[in-house]
Amino acid sequence: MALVLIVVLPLAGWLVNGMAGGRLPRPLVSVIGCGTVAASFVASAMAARHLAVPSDALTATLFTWIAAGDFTVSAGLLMDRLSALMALVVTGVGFLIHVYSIGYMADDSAYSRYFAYLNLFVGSMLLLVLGGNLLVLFVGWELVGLCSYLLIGFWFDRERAANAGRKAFVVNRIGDAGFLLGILLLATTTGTLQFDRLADAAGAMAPGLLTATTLLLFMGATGKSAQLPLYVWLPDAMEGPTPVSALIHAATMVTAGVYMIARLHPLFLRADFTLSVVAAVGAATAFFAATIALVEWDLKRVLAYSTISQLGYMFLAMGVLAMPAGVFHLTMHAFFKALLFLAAGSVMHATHGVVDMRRLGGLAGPLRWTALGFAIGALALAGIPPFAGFFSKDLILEHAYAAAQHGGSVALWLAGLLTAYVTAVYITRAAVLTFFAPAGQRDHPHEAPASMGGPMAILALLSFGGGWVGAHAAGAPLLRVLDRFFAIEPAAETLPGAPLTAISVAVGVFGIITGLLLYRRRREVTLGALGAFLARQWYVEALYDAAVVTPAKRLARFAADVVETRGIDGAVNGIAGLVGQAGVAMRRVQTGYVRNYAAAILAGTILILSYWLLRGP
Amino acid sequence: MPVLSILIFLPVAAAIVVVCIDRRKTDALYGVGLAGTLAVLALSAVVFFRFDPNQAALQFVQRTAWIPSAGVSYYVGVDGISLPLMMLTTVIMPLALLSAWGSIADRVKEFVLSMLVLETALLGTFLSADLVLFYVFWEAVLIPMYFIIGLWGGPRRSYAAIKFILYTMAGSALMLVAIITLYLHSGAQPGERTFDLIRLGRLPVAMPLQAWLFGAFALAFAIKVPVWPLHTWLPDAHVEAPTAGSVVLAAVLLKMGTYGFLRFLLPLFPQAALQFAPLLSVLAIVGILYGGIVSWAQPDVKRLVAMSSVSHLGLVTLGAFALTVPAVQGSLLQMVNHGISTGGLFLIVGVLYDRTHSRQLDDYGGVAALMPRLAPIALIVVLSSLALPGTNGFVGEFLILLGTFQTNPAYAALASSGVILSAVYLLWMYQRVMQGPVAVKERARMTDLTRREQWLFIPLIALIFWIGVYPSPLLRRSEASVRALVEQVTSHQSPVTSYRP
Amino acid sequence: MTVPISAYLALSALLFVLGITGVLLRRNALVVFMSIELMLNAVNLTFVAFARQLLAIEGQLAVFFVVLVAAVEVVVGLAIIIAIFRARDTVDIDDVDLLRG
Amino acid sequence: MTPPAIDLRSIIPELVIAATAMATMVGGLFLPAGRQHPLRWLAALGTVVALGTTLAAGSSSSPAFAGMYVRDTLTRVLQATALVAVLLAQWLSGDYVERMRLDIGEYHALVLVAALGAMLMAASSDLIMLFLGLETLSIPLYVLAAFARTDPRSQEAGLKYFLLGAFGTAFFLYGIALLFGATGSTGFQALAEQAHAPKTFFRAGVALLTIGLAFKAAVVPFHFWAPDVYEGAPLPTTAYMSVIAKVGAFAAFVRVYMVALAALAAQWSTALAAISVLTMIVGNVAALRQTSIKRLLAYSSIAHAGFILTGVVAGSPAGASAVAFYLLAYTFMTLGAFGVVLMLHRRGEEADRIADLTGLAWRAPALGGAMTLFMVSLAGLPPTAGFLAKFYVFTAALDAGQTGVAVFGVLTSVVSAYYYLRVAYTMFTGQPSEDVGFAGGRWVTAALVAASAGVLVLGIFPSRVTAFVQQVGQVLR
Repeated sequence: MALVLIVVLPLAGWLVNGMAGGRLPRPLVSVIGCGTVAASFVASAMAARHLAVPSDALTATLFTWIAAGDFTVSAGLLMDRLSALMALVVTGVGFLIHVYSIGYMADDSAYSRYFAYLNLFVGSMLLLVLGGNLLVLFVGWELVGLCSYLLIGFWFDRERAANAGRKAFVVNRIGDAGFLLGILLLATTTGTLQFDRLADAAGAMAPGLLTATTLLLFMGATGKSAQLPLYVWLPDAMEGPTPVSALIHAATMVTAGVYMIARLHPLFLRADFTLSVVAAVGAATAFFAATIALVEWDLKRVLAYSTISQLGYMFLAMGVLAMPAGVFHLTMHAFFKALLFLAAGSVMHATHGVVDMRRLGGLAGPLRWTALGFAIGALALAGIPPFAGFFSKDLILEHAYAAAQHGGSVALWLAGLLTAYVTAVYITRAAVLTFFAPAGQRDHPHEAPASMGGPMAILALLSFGGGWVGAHAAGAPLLRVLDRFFAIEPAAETLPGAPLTAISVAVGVFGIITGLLLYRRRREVTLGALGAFLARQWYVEALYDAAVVTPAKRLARFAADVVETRGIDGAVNGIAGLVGQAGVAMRRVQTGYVRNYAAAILAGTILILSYWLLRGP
Repeated sequence: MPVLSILIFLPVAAAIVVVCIDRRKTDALYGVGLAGTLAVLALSAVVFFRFDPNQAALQFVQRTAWIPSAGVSYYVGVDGISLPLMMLTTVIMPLALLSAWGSIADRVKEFVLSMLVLETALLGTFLSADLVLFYVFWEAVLIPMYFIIGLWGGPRRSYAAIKFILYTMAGSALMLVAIITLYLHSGAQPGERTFDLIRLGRLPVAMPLQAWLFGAFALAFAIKVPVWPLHTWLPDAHVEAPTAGSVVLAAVLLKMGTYGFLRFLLPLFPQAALQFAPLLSVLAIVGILYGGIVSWAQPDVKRLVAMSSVSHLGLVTLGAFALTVPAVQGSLLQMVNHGISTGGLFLIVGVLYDRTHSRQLDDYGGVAALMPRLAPIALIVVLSSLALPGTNGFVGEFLILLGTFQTNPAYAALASSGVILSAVYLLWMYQRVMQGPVAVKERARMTDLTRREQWLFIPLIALIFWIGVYPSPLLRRSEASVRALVEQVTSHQSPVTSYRP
Repeated sequence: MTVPISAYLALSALLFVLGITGVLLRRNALVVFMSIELMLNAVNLTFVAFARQLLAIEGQLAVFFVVLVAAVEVVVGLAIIIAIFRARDTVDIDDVDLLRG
Repeated sequence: MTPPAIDLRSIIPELVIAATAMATMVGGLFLPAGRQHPLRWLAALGTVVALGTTLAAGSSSSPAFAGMYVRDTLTRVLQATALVAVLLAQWLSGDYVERMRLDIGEYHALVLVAALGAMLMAASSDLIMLFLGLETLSIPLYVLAAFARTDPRSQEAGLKYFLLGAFGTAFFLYGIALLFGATGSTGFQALAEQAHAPKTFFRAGVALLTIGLAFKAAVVPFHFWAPDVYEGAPLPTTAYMSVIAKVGAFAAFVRVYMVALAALAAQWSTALAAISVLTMIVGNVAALRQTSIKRLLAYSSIAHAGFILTGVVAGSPAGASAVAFYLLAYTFMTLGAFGVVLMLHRRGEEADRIADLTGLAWRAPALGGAMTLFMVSLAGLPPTAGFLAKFYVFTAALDAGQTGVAVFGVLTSVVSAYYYLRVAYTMFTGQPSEDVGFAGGRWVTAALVAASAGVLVLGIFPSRVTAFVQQVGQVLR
């Protein structure tokens, strides 16, 4: 029952704020919004305490959801250590961001709607992570997509926001179509979608089918987690309120793809080809997105590309069998990227919405604490010890290296390393341009209120120490739990751990130095032709426009204007017209002259007479 | 008690009361009409709850001779296949009437009469188990609908109405020939012959003939659905029909076609059905994709929703001809779902049209800001239509795809791309109407939903979530009948010998 | 000398065709009507010829009725034609074409 | 040679009609022009009595009057249909005749005589009898067509009908003569016997006989007179002859082809099937673009002749029953439709343009409803008499293996829906013209109510009528 409560509490908040929020006083809306998530966090924590042994799992089956023929799927929940971790991250970070939002959204007229959506998101995300079978997960998966749509387009009167929301939904749908087919394939071949029966079912599947299934499922992940080739929606998603970017488009929802692979690891672990695809896509995305972040001027979009890039790391981890590392990085990334976004939000709050880094600068003074928070987040992102990102990223790179040793491609490791360098450069650039470069704007910016500062402080703390505590101190509690959960044979004994760590730290430091050198004085660093190329996102959007969007629109227009009206309907009307013309012709035959009629009678007579005379019995 | 007969003819009884009311008392006219349809709804709810889910055969059967000399009987009954459609009809009709109350103010008496007669014809269509009785009701639907479109419709109503009726009549004309042929094959002597659906279902018909008869029935149903490329009457009818007409047309009338697939086409001509299932499936898939693409390019909201019906019903058709239990169950459920969600979409368009008198997307924009109560309702209905999990649409769509996947993964894969398209055009529509800067010319007229209008949507939204979250009551009731149907059809996988009387 | 039945039949057929030709070619309503009378009388000849050959009374009986009916038709027909003549001063049937289409 | 037995009791209905016709005619001579009202009552009374005796009298399959006359179920059903038509026509047209200042006595007398002709055709079992019936039917109709003596259109209708009718009669007669020559008798019995091995004369005779009947039934290509005559004739005449001529002609079709020439069915069914298909196509297609309601209904009657012929083509007992049922249904729906038009006038003239109907349903909702019902029935849509009628004929045709005819039948029915529904639709839409007025009355109302009831009862509760009509088929066995 506790499991149900975890999911239902935020949904109750959604219902209350959604239905009656407009009539409630704002403080009450805030209390309902934050309180339900907090309660859910507490419930998750209490439930998680029951999971003493790695194989422990709490389940709750509510009712039979869909039953038709031999296929049955129930509305059931499942909490094991993986989902418990996710639930805690979702509710924990979620709670902080809810609190942050009280301050951030204080002036918005649609305050209650905002909190309703946010609560709906938390509830849906919890459904996603706690779903007891793939279909319930899919429900959550789609519902968070909906929330993403709603919150990106929260200020729907802005055309750009509405467009961005729609784009997010549609691009995600493309991935989801694959996901759905994967589910169908799985359901058809194994007859079950229950997570607790998946391991057995996976063993019985033919390798080809398994590869197909996992590839299709991964297609869903590329949509939701903004990987190549479906990443395009996430940068635009920055049209939404910044806390939303922090919660949904950095900390939680976009990691759903990673979670899904972790959740279905019994399947993916048996599908080597899929894993190599996952790793390759992850590495490629990581590098690709990082390079774009290098030239992006919009602070939030820098962070968005950074998120895409970091998600790429996580998929790389999944692909090279470093699933514990991947989930660990997921958790750490949730902390520091949320922090970065909240800091960016604080900047926007202070500057009344300016995000163009060309117009920012010199904020380190007035926004001291924000700058500090951003710096911590940036260092964590750059992978500088002892910040959180260091531990997780380093672990991934180690595994990538190890995979190369075991017959994998060394390119994965190199890409990861290169990305680490680029990451350090762009985040340094962002920090410098925003906080240290000569000021572009003088409007007495002021520090955010406590409701915003508090959550940032907590996240800063986590970004600072979370990695060390989770992976190192006191027997690395978090990482150990994950290691046991995935029960993957450790391949680390051959790893030259220390040298690798040294290299990756060096790369990070080198990147920061590069960033400082490049951007400390000058604002405009174009990077020449390469810069232009990157600024156009490697022409990916242009390619999509030219190859998919425009032709599709043309096709639609052609189908509607030519095929439909002139072709199909034209044929229908044409037939009707012909019959009508025949009617006109027959009127003309009816001349009105008796002698013509008599002639017709005679003609008929001759015909009938000849019939009777010629066709004798 | 002949419950089903009372159910079928109760609207006509209400219509007789309506005839006696002074035509100027519009509220009384609507009131009686609404009361009549609500009474039907209550009665159908009784049937729904007393329906035995474990029984595949017809229940609440009533059977008497009607025209003995021609072998025609009055034979009605309800099973798991007709039950959902009966419920759909009885739920939609009061809503349709309610939607008109306030927007149709002239010639109210005739309008209410048409709607009531229409309901009787629709219920009769879904509950008949005698082919002639079925055909009578089937054709009887056309006349009231013709007038609803033709008299209370838009500027091109005359064209749309005549196109609607001629197109659908053209399809069903050959069905009549096929029905009679089937009857003539059911026995050597007039006395032995029958129009009884159940008995005809056991009648083996030799192959070339069976294929022809299949074709005749299929044509009638395919036009009604409408299956691509026989759909062009639909956008015109929808665009021109008044809101209530569009709602009934989309929600219920189109289901007559898909219902016909399940009720008549499959059991009567199983071998031909197996043989032609690929053809119909391919047409269905073309419809899914084509309908989606064309919807996207529509500047007219109603035309957009109408074309989306082509797409959605393609999916229903695909499910019907997948011939697996989940697919057929899903198909049946999706008929209900489409009724709810597309009915809802048309109600929304109607609410907007009442205020702006425009159906052009260009005349809208930013409505959400002006009508904050309508916006979330519209969103929920849109989401239901694009089959978001948690709403009714998903359950049906998933079952159809699952069942189709079991027999032909390629079909399922193609059909699931319709999932993408529906998001494209529906969200496009939602954005153009609801979002963006306020572009409506006369802001003052964009008052939010009235209490009456809210009551249009409350039942629909309740159903959207109810079926989305807990579809068992529906699925359980249809399971036995669907299973029997699928088994009956698939048992003919091998050819059987021809029938000699 | 007996004239063979075929001669009567041929003659009556010839008369009948002549009548048809008259109906088709003449424009005066009266002449058209007389052509029809010619056809009727051709039929009468056939009847009589057959009656004579078959020694059956029905032939003569038929002729009797045909003559009767023809007389009635004359009455009706002339009345109509005269009415038209009064109204239009012509009995050319090609001028009678108000009704068509 | 014994004189033929004269059994007057078997022809009581005919006698009643004949007597009534003479009484009204004579009455018309003596009563002054403004006071001929009682004649309507007289005519109606006579018709009702005749109808009652027709239904009450039993059937007998043995011919009377030296084999010229037979009073079997077919006779009774078709005579009843004819009398129903007469009754409705009387009620419908009475007011019109008075309004247009036509001669009431004469009018009713002519109507009754024509009915007598149709009744005799239905009862004939001899070619001479058939010929007499045909002429008794036709000649009054010629007069009725030209009944509006001063109206040039009515004159033209009369002339065309008369000339072409007489022309057709000549062929018909020639056919009788040849058949007589081939069989040595004019009785149907002899025809039936010879039909097994038809000589050339016989075959030619059958062919020519067909012309006369086809002309009367107005089937293609012998239909050209119908639209012109229907349009030109006064409305009551048009209404009446559209029905009564059909009853007579199809009675003859059933008698001659289905009964007498049953042995030749394989041959004539092909020929009639072709005519039937052609007629359905031409009638329905030509009606599409008409602007005059009379003309539209004329083409409609042509089309229906094609549908009815489908039943004949079947050549089976079921086909004969179907023809009988169709004629009854056709009577109700066609007379009903004409009745509605009859109630209207445009500044004292006939309101015969479809456009004249514009918006009238809102001035008289019941009239609009009735017209819709008739149009729906004519289009063959359920739940009306027209649907069941088509259902029966197509069933019979399909049972006889005439699939093509049935397919053309249903498809052309769809075409017909276009123009029928356009008429109904016109009544419900637009602003009614100021020029168009109503001239209702109790008689017309009664007729319309009766016709509507007939259309609905035959469509919804047909079992008693069908049971009766089904016996018609026994004539064929």
